[in-house]
Amino acid sequence: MTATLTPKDFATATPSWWCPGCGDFGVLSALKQAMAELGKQPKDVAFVSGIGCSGKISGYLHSYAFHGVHGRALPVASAIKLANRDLTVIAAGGDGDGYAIGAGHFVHAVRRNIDMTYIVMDNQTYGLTKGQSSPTSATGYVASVSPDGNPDTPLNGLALALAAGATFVARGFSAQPKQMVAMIKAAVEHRGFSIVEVMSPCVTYNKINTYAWFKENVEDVTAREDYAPNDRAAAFAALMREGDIPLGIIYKEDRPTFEDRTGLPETPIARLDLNAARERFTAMQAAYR
Amino acid sequence: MTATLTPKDFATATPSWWCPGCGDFGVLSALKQAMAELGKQPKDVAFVSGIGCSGKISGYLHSYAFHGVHGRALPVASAIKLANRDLTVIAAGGDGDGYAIGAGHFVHAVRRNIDMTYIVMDNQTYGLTKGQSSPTSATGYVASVSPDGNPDTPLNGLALALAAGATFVARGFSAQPKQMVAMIKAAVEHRGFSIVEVMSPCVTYNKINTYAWFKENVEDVTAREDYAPNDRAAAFAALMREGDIPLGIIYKEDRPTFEDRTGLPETPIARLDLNAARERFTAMQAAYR
Amino acid sequence: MILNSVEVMFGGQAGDGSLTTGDLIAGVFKRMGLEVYTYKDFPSRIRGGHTNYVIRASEHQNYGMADAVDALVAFDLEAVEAHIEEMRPGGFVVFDNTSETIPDDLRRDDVTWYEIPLAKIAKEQLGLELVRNTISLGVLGALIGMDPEIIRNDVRGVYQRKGEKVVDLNMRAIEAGESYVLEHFADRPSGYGLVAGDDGDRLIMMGNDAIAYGALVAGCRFMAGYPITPATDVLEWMSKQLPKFGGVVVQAEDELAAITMTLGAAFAGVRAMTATSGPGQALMTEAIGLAGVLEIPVVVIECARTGPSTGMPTKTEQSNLNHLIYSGHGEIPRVVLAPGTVHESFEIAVTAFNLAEKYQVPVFILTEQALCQSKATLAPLDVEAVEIDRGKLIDSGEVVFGEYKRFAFTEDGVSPRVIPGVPGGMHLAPGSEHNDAGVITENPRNRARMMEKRMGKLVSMRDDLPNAVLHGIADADIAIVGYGANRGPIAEAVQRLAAGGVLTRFLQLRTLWPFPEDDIRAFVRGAQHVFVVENNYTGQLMQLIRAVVGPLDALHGVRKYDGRPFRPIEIIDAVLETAGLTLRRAQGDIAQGDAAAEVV
Amino acid sequence: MILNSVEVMFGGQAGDGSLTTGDLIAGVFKRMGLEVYTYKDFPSRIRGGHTNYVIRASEHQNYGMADAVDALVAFDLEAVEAHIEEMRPGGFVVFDNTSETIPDDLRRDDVTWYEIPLAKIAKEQLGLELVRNTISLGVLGALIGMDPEIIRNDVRGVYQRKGEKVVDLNMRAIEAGESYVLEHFADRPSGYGLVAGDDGDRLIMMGNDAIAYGALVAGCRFMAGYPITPATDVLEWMSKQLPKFGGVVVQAEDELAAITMTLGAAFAGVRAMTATSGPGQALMTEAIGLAGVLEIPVVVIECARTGPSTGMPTKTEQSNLNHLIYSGHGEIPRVVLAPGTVHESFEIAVTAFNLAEKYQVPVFILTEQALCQSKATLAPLDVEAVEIDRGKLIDSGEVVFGEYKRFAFTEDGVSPRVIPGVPGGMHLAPGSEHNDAGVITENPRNRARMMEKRMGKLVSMRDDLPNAVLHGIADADIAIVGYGANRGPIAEAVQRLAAGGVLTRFLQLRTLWPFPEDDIRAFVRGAQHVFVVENNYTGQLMQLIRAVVGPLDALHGVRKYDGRPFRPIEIIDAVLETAGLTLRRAQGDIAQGDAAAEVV
Ligand SMILES: Cc1ncc(C[n+]2csc(CCOP(=O)(O)OP(=O)(O)O)c2C)c(N)n1
Ligand SMILES: Cc1ncc(C[n+]2csc(CCOP(=O)(O)OP(=O)(O)O)c2C)c(N)n1
Ligand code: SF4
Ligand code: SF4
Ligand SMILES: [Mg+2]
Ligand SMILES: [Mg+2]
Repeated sequence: MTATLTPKDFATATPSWWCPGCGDFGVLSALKQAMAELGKQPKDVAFVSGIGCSGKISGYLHSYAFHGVHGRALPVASAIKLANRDLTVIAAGGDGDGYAIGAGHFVHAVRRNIDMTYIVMDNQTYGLTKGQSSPTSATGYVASVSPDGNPDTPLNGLALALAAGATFVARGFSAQPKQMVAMIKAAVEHRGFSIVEVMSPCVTYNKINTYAWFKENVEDVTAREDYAPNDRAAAFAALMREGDIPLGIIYKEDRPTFEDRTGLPETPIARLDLNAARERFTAMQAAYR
Repeated sequence: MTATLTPKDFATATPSWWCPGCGDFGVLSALKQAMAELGKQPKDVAFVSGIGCSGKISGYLHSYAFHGVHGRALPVASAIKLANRDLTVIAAGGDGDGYAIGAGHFVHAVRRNIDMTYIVMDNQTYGLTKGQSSPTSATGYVASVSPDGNPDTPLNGLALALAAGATFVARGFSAQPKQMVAMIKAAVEHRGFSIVEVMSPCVTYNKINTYAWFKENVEDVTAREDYAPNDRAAAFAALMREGDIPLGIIYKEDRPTFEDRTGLPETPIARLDLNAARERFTAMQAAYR
Repeated sequence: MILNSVEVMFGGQAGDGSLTTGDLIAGVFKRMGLEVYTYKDFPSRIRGGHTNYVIRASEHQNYGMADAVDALVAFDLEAVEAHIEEMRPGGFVVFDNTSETIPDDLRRDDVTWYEIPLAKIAKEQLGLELVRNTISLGVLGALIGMDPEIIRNDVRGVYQRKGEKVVDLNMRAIEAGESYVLEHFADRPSGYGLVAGDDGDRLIMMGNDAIAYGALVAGCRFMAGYPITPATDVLEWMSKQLPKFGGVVVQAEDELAAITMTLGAAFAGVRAMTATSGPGQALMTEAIGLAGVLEIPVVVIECARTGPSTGMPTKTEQSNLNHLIYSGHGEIPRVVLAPGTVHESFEIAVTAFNLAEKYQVPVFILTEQALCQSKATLAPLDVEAVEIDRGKLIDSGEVVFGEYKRFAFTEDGVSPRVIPGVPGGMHLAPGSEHNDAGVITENPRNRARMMEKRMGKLVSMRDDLPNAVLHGIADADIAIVGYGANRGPIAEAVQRLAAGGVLTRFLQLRTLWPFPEDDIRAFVRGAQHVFVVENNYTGQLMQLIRAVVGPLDALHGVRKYDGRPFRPIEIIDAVLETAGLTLRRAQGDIAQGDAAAEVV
Repeated sequence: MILNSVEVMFGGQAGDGSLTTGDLIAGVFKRMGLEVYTYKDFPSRIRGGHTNYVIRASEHQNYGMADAVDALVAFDLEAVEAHIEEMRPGGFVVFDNTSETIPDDLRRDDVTWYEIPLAKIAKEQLGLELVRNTISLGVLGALIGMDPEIIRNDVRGVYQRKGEKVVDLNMRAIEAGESYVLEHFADRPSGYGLVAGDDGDRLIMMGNDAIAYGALVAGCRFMAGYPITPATDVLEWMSKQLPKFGGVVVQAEDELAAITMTLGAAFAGVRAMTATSGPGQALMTEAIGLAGVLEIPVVVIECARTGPSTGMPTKTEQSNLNHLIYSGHGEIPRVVLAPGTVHESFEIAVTAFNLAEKYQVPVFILTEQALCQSKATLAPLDVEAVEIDRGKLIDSGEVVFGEYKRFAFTEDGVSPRVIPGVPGGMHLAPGSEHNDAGVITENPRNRARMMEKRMGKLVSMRDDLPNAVLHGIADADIAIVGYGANRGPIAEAVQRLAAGGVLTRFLQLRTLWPFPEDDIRAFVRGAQHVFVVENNYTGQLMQLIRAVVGPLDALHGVRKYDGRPFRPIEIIDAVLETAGLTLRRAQGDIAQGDAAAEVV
């Protein structure tokens, strides 16, 4: 266990179910790389995913993996962290899973600020159900359920996170592994709820937001030397600016976590001796006499 | 029907179930006043509310009122508008109803931008269930379910709306009726989804955010002459600024509605003759021959 | 006069303090050595609206209301209008006539009327209208003979933290009430009396508190919940206690989060639960299926209220048994347990956690407003006797990766369960169908086998399920089946029917799923009449019984769906009428409410 | 050789175009005058993973698969491995041996093997590997005698919009396939033949399309939905069509929104529906209760798949009948209808909307993957015969405010229903219990009466519910009950058992709730054996039947829960085995799959 880890240590025997060229491959390998570089042990990693092509990722990371129901990865992951704070807890899922059916949990997981990481694999479509519009699809995006074009305004998940009080907000692109690895590492090391949105092209259904298109449109904000990722309003402005898609660590702040504010003991709850304190229990009955 | 209307025309015979002094009384009378001044006919108003003390408001406005399940006022109201675009559709509910269980629908109703109005009656607590913390309760707020103080960071619903692409965002205070009436009128007249958040004190459970407290902390942004409600980033900054609670129309923008983008016909769907187009139906079978 | 058996109803407007006074009365009765049961009937609003609080005292615990109200303390006319018909002939009414008077048509002449300007006295003599509650306490005490010392001690206990002035004010209020009775009604005895006995070593507890306490003792250290009447008590109780024992409570954003958080915590190895009521339970449906297929032990408390939809949120009903048993797409093993008393609420909470972990299934505890928000006196709860059985849990040491299979096929269908952190146990837990190692597969043979493995647990668990309790005479011709809050009124009806010469037997189900088919078959055998008593419209329990014994003519449904619990007489009458029987002793004698009450 | 009866299975990897080719084959069979049924078995992924498409052609419509596969077109070894056992002795396999070879243990010698380097030919002769599908079409055509002209016309039809080059390429592909057979297998006949007949005036349609089309014709003008397999087809179909008829479709953020939007639109007076599958249905539970108490007519389509939880999302099952009937807290009147054929899918969609509005209740249409995603040939659908009955809807004129009561107590429990915009009809529609005017009240008498009013509708609607269909011999000793996709295989089993000398009767239920108790009682009467055929583990339909007729020894469950639909022989065998019978004619003769097939 002391030997230094490599991405291989996080590989599973299960062959992936993704289409050749799917952006999700990039996310997976960056994640393995980051875990290895952080020296995490598979046994200490709890990895929770949603439902979707992206959601299948939990089957490909050697860890304690939980592939739950659509849109609920965050509550599951949040509770795992509270139940055993010694674990490194990561949740991952698609733009539909996280921003459509999961939008409510997303907002609340953000403001709860539990020490965990959430990776949104954004392909701007519902891949697994064959390419309908998702909350991040462009207005006018033509899909089976929006033959006349998606009538809605795309949702900016990271801006939403900022509004909900996020303490770590970053965006990557699955064709830029180095940056992704660095970002995921920073996110995991961040004390609190960290969100990393990764632009992860769906090569089968999304013919608009392709790798080529992204290469055209992404811009690394951290490159701009005038950019300081500690101003919420500025970060919001950067995210809202029409046109290019900012990449990098867009906002970061230190704030007490849910664990801090509830005074959660250092001993993981999962390690408590349930038979202790019997006499204290009995004593409690006095209140009912 | 041509006679000018008064708030009385929107009164119901049902006595209110609110506690004496509840902020919700102010919201109700402002709403009646606004409807009357706008010359709406009760028969043409669909009023949908959530569950909570606030949710009871639908029983007190003479109209076609729908008192549904907790957290779903917006989808119900959105569909009513699409089903009959001739109606004036208003949804109302509490901070728990709208920002906790209803948070996902809130975000999506905002980005869908259907022509309707949503009034959030914010008392920073769950009134009807006897005063637990709500998404807008201050961190540290002591309540039955958070005896050691609310560990979460309060949610800024209006900032969330801005991030989700809101086209009309305003905030009022139930002790300032004039401004509320003006705001509700502007909201209803806005073409698109308009949200009006009203600070509506719970005199029974919330001993922190009282009328007195609000009088201390609210500030009318529209008063500042340097404030222009057409800059999303500036509006976000104003809402996020620590300290005072901005009141007034904080942001406004004209953008095509869901109805525009889907080319929804002028004839309300509810008025269609279902027996028309029989031969067109038969012709469709050719595609299956 | 009637000794040691009285049902007091406190009636007024919500939020006027009658609940506090009701609790005080209950406490005094207990300290006088009597058995107490309380029932709250309040509206779904915070202030105003008719509310009433029933406190029943008797020599034996009946776990339910009597046939009728003996003493109505009415703070307004609405209370009289709403409940005058529920009064027992010979009972009495204390009425605050400060601002209202009793119209003749309501003035029943078979009850004694004590009209007292409570509010007036409170304002004029004591300077605070609110204390009329305490005055009424003095009045009631004087009328039925509640121990003046005990009253004063308890009142002091309640108001102490508010300072001596408040305590003193309330002392004078009691005084005022007592003396008013002496001065004005010396010649008008109430006909009821209490003989102070020994309180002994007893508790008085609410059903919800007993469940929460049981959960804590059973090792529950995580709870996620979303407030909803009548389940919020559990969330509140746990919020206060869990942190003291190293655990945590999360107030979730909704029930979808509450149940999935509960799954997450349980997956990580913590005994976890959530508590909700109908509407919230409906939202948890999908996740319960996930718990079933992932074989995660979770305990879900259902505090049932009146549906459908928002219905009558503060009223009682037994209308979601079907939901707990049948909801969800696909089939999973699940357990539904229903306590019938406060004591059983504690025991079943403990059992629920053991069953959940031993068989790795979701376990529902089904209770209802008339039980979970009702208080009752009971013997102390035996914490030492509680045993925690975590089943095939592997939370330490290590397992061999590759050999270890989380969903291994076994004799009893239960697979060894590792938790995150255990070396070698890494695996995928997928809501999709999977093989023994957790790998997703759609292979038909594996699928069939996995279904058999999971569902087989319903059979292997049989011997560990709470048994059904037989009340009454085992071989009586008349049989009654019921569960939950109806345990009280049915058992009382059985007792009183016997006293009246009609023998019956009553099977109180405590495990509702897997359905105790054998018990039902055996119990029904040879019965001339089988009455299925339940608080719903469609007869959900009846339907389950019919599937086991067939649609026998002997099966009769006794149902109530107006949001109110049964009173024993309703069951007695249903039995007698259907069976075409009359009581050997006249109804009046035994309609007394407490079978054990002596009639002097 | 076997004429006009063949079951072709196309097996390869998901996303390799075999679905298109399968559809083409189905079309050609139809145009040759044969009856067609198709079944898709694909994995829950987009590209890769074994998938197969079954196309069955016969002279009579069987609405299901045969006992075995006659012709397996295998694009890879995995397809052979997975299905070789399902092959009928005497059948044949077309195998692409470009890169793989058949191991001996798989090489059954009772089937004919045609090994062809399809991919190689495609790449080398035509320069595009993908066209191996079309080549295989030519191969299959030549082997079983599909009309070359029809093949070419249909292929042209499909590829036309892609331009002449593509069309031409595919023409040459067909050519290549045909000539390969001529050159290499002239001496090896497949043993199957088709005689081109008259297509006549028929359609070929998928179950989901028939439901969507029925809904449109029935006047549905609003749909809200959230994508989920296998229900997405309905959402997609409506998205294309509704806007053309003045309606609108909303892709909701989740199912909670989809169902509450549907309620909103219906409240406003529009015929509205949503469609989902198990997981989404679970999330709709709470809102269905609201529809019940508010008496709002909504139609909810359930396209069932394999549970629990994510289960096997693309496979079939009948495991959420219980959920549709029993889920939710509190009790509401609801209707569950289940079509058994594509034609019935259309009819029942129409009926559902009429029932929903006439009785102001939620109506579920229960279908399942093996029916809703299967195509079948059928006679044209009679649109003119469709009648729209909106019941007591008041959508024009005006009502007198104060007199009009939205929830008025009536004979049949149905109250006149105004929609927003109608003068005088203003009222509150609350999910809380209310009086006839919609005012919230917790009065016990009103409550009981309201429950009786709402639930009473289940009785008043009886005569309007789709009847159960009797198949087979009315007075046969052996009875079979089933519904949905099992209608096909059961009816075929009945036919073939008769041909074999064993008489049976089959009751196909189309209304599952309110449960047709009388029909069941009458049907079961006098039967020696009653087989209840269903695709689930616990026997949900069986449980319902037991509650009506009791747990008779004569009741036998025939169940399958591996995600795959029944094949007729499974039912035939179950019947014969349990009844201890054998067929007068040897099994082989009639196991032929199409009772009407001639055996030359
Ligand atoms: C409750 C529920 N509703 C719907 C579905 C069907 N479904 C599966 S994945 C998915 C969305 C996938 O989109 P996304 O989350 O963006 O993941 P992607 O496939 O694009 O990676 C949907 C709607 C489901 N499984 N459960
Ligand atoms: C699904 C569901 N969960 C919980 C409840 C219980 N409940 C009723 S109102 C309410 C919250 C009320 O808070 P808010 O929306 O802020 O309204 P307020 O009473 O403060 O005006 C809750 C949790 C419910 N009715 N339905
Ligand atoms: S469909 Fe799109 S998202 Fe899904 S695996 Fe294929 S490429 Fe990836
Ligand atoms: S509890 Fe609070 S919110 Fe509810 S009615 Fe009373 S004052 Fe208003
Ligand atoms: Mg996506
Ligand atoms: Mg509130």
